[in-house]
Amino acid sequence: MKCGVVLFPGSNCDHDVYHVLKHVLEQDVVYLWHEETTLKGCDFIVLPGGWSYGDYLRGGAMAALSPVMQSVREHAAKGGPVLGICNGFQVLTEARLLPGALRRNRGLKFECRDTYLRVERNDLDFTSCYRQGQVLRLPIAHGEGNYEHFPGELDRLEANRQIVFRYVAPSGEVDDAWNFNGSARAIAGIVNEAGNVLGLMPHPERCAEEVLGNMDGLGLFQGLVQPALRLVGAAR
Amino acid sequence: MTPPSPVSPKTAPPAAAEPVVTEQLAREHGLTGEEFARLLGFLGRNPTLTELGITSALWSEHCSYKSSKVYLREFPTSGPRVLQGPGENAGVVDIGHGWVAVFKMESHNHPSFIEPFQGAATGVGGILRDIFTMGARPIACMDSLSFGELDAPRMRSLIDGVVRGIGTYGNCMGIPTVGGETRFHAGYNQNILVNAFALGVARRERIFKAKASGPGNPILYAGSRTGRDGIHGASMASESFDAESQKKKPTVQVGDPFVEKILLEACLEAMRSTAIVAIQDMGAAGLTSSIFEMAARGQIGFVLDLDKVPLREPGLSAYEMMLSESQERMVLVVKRGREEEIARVYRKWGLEVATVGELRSGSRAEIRHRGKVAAEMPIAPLTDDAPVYERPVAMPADLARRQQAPEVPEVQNPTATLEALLATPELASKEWIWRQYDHTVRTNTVIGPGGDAAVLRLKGTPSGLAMTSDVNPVYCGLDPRRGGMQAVAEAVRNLACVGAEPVGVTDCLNFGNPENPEILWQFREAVRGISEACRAFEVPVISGNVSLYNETEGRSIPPTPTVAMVGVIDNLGEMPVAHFRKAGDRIVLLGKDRAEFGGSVYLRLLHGIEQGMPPAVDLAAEARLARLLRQAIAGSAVHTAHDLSEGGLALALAESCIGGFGGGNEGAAGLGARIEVDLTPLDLFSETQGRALVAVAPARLERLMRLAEENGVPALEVGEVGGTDLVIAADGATLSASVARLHEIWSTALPKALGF
Amino acid sequence: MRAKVTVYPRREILDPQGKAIRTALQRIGFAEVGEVRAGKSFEIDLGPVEPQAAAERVAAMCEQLLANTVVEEYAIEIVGEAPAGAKRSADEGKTS
Amino acid sequence: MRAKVTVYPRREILDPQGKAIRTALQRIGFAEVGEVRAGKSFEIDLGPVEPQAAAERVAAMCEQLLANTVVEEYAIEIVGEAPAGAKRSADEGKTS
Ligand SMILES: Nc1ncnc2c1ncn2[C@@H]1O[C@H](COP(=O)(O)OP(=O)(O)O)[C@@H](O)[C@H]1O
Ligand SMILES: [Mg+2]
Repeated sequence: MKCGVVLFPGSNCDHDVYHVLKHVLEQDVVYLWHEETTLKGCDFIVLPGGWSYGDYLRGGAMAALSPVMQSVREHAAKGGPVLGICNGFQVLTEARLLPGALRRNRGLKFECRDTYLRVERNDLDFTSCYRQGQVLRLPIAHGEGNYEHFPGELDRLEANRQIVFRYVAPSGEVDDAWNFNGSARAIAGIVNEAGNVLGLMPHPERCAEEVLGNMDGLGLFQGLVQPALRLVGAAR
Repeated sequence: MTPPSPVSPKTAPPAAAEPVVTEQLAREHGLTGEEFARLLGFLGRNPTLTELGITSALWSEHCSYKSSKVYLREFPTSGPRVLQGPGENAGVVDIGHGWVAVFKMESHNHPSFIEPFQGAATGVGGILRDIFTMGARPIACMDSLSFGELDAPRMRSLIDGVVRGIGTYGNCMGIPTVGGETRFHAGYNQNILVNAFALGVARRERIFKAKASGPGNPILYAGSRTGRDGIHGASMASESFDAESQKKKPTVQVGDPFVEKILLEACLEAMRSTAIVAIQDMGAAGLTSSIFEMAARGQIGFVLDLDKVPLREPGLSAYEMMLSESQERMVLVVKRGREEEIARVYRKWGLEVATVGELRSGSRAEIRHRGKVAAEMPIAPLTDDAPVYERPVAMPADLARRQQAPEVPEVQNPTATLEALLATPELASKEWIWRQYDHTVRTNTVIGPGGDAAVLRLKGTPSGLAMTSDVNPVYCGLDPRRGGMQAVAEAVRNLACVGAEPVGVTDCLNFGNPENPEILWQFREAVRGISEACRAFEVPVISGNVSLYNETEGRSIPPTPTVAMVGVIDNLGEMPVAHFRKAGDRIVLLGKDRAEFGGSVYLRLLHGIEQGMPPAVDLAAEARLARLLRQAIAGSAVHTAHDLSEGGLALALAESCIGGFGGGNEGAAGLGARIEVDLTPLDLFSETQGRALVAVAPARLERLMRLAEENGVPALEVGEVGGTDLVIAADGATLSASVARLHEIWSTALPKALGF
Repeated sequence: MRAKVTVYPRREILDPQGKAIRTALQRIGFAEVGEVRAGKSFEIDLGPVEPQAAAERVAAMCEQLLANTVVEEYAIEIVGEAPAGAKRSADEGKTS
Repeated sequence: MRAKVTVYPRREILDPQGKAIRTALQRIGFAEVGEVRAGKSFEIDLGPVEPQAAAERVAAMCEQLLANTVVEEYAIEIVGEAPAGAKRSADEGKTS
């Protein structure tokens, strides 16, 4: 599968995602410069983390307006898979490809730490290598990851099963003490209604290799690029 | 550009509206009478204001090292792995597999005290530029922070600002901050220290230098525009003649990490071409130091046309442009005719680039502005032949008294004593700080903050890099030589605890006023201690930085020679951690206690006594311990390794129990230990050096003991990992506490004390 | 013309920063402080342009970039050329 | 009384945010945009108090907490009780 990693000035997790796709999963990967107007025939688009354009106004606000995002929009409209990680998630919300907004962490401080995520649904390609309800350990590193939306809209997300990952305690229970950025409904990651655009704040690419002591993030990429590995009998 | 016709120095006219330079004005610029005479001497005329500014910058302690040079020569700076020692933007060592590590540490103390957020941020920005200037991609930062007492004026906001500044800059750049140190001591109430370390990696053959060469080669300027940032002399000197300038306060340098990030990418991309002859970042004293130093290294002259320099606001004088410390700027020397090839790269990244001058044969600098010659000077007398002083030194008058062995109060209740120590900001968890630093970006972090040394894997190789930063200013204050040795020894120990072999040292020597003989004595002794230890461990000093005049109202900081050491792990096997991992593991204490309390945290934090000789440093024994640890870990026989430092055995055991608390791992509920030692309750807090704790599976115990014997390291099995309590049975009293409680005290103490 | 824009979190949305500042102000002795809203402000030079047209352009800037209308609301004020000199003291401030 | 406070970087000091926003606005077609300054704004409820006294209190808040006067300057406006209703459109905005 041909993968494209979008590169905005200020992206800084681009190499990390590229490394996992290229050297861990041995996929065909290219970088897509923010001024590109095509996706070079990529099937799978990743918006990596970082501080695109400095993120001076709001995370992702300026990147959402860059030329390449027009192509990403069209790709998504055609049902092509798009994954936004951290700043990439912010870009997707600012571009209105995903609902809601990511605001400053509850504690108003940057938080770098491991979090525990519960897989709320594994009937998406993205999560097809995880078990329903499986608890993953994924690191976060952000200052603006506090997911916000209006109560009514949050209810809609629940109803549409658009909430894919929630921050939980290691036991798997939702627990405010483990929701470090204060996200509404402990939301760590959501998907669009069509199910092909996923955004999450934690960093799967940072825990996809044995040497780093944690492989929990690898499945998220495998689900897309290695369909053979999808769990059989997953509730789909 | 076409070089303007040379003018003879005699006829160099002072730019309009500039004051005539007098000895008085020179003194306000920090030049002594002799230094001013020296300037007049080689100039053969009165300097222009710009020339005075340039001279004051290049002859400043910061640029010239005039008080410290003679002592720094004592450092061992060479070795089989060293590709570049001190003298370039950063040092370079070979780390195998065709890779080199490029690293350096630098201080940003004064700016951080004025404006903590920007001061610390631009400190990180500066050290990162030093690294990528060499052609290396930065992959890790560390920060060594020295703060005053929390209740000292402004201290809490200083701490908050510094930590946010370091975090914001590194996080935005996407470079993990993987380690550091934080201390609190009244000696820093009016002079905090912010020392930033950065490390980059590059292919062996892709290293760039800042040595200008090739007459006629153009000089390029790339990055942010020049503003009136950080020009202190400027406003001072201007007021006398410029009504406008009354308003111009010396302005704080503001960092733009986003620009630095694209500058980093643009530089690394430009460096793939063969058009770059030399490249240098603009740090302290901006254009002046960068261009003069490049020219001096290449023993070549240059002409600079300031009208070509991109400005942020109109109307900067030549003086201001030459001294501006605007951030995120680079100077390049490019092969003639290939400017565009390089410029195109910077423009692609959205950066400004301009040709601002060119190299010229000869040895003189000519700086033109608005059609006039603002400066025309020989380069060597300002750089290589700058003044060097051998100032008087004197052992502090009160030293003998302070070194007298103090009365050491007995420990009544070891549990209470341990809990009291864990509750001090000094020894409590620094998590509140390093949580604000992205320490996992770039996906190399195998061990991040919280252990003895940070460990990064080296992508594409089986190897890893380890790094640590250490110094104990209290020890240094009581005996700077021993303190210097101890800093190096602890660094070696911290690296050994992750199985790493030291390959190089960078240092940041923070001291008071060198014109005070007692301070300079401290400096000399500390440097000798570091040199002696580095020789013993065969670790070269490959870069460093000196920060003097850390003094307020005659009160100097404690001598603080920060030592940052980098090590290599040939094969990243199963890594040990500093905390207990498995119930049933056998705990072995390596090294022997000698009941040493001089400068200990027990005396200082619990009894207000800062007296006595600091613990002795047996370099040979330390070397044996380090070798043993490396051998044991290489055989991946070790689950836990943690060295003993401040607070001695009790603290080390507590840290090893607490470390695994929380999360989903086995230690989640707190993994305790049962210990039995033939020590008094007081001895549990002795800070004898050369010791470490190791925990291994029972089956591996015998091998460990045999290795210890072979290496001549005293080893004693002292207990077993397990349970939810830490229980230490000592002579006459037992220390006993639940890990949960210890963790609660240790992890909440700092945020509580800060009130955040 | 110049535009002064302020952007605030919409009232239905939590404003943790405003809450934090209120607490901090009260802790350092400003007990009278009630609700605090924390937002952003921008001053934008627009060159020569009619006030009405200017307001429309700036509204577009807000919709497209300056504000995230999902969670933020904005207010625009168009002012004349008078350069907004540094205002340091309360008194001067009031006159603005 | 309520206070409206705006805090901006001092003019001679680099304003990376303003610079970035200006570039972004121009890139998305607002070519007319000149200098942009980016700052913070606060709305503070003060309860019943004399305007003059209010202004002095708020100036103190700025000096102590809201602004970092080493790098920032602030301006204060004291307004009456009228609740600042949500302002979404440019026109309403202008009337504020
Ligand atoms: N300012 C800081 N930045 C990052 N990490 C820090 C900082 N201060 C302390 N730490 C981390 O806390 C741990 C304990 O620090 P320290 O007590 O100095 O270790 P040691 O005594 O082994 O040298 C270290 O692993 C260090 O990485
Ligand atoms: Mg240690």
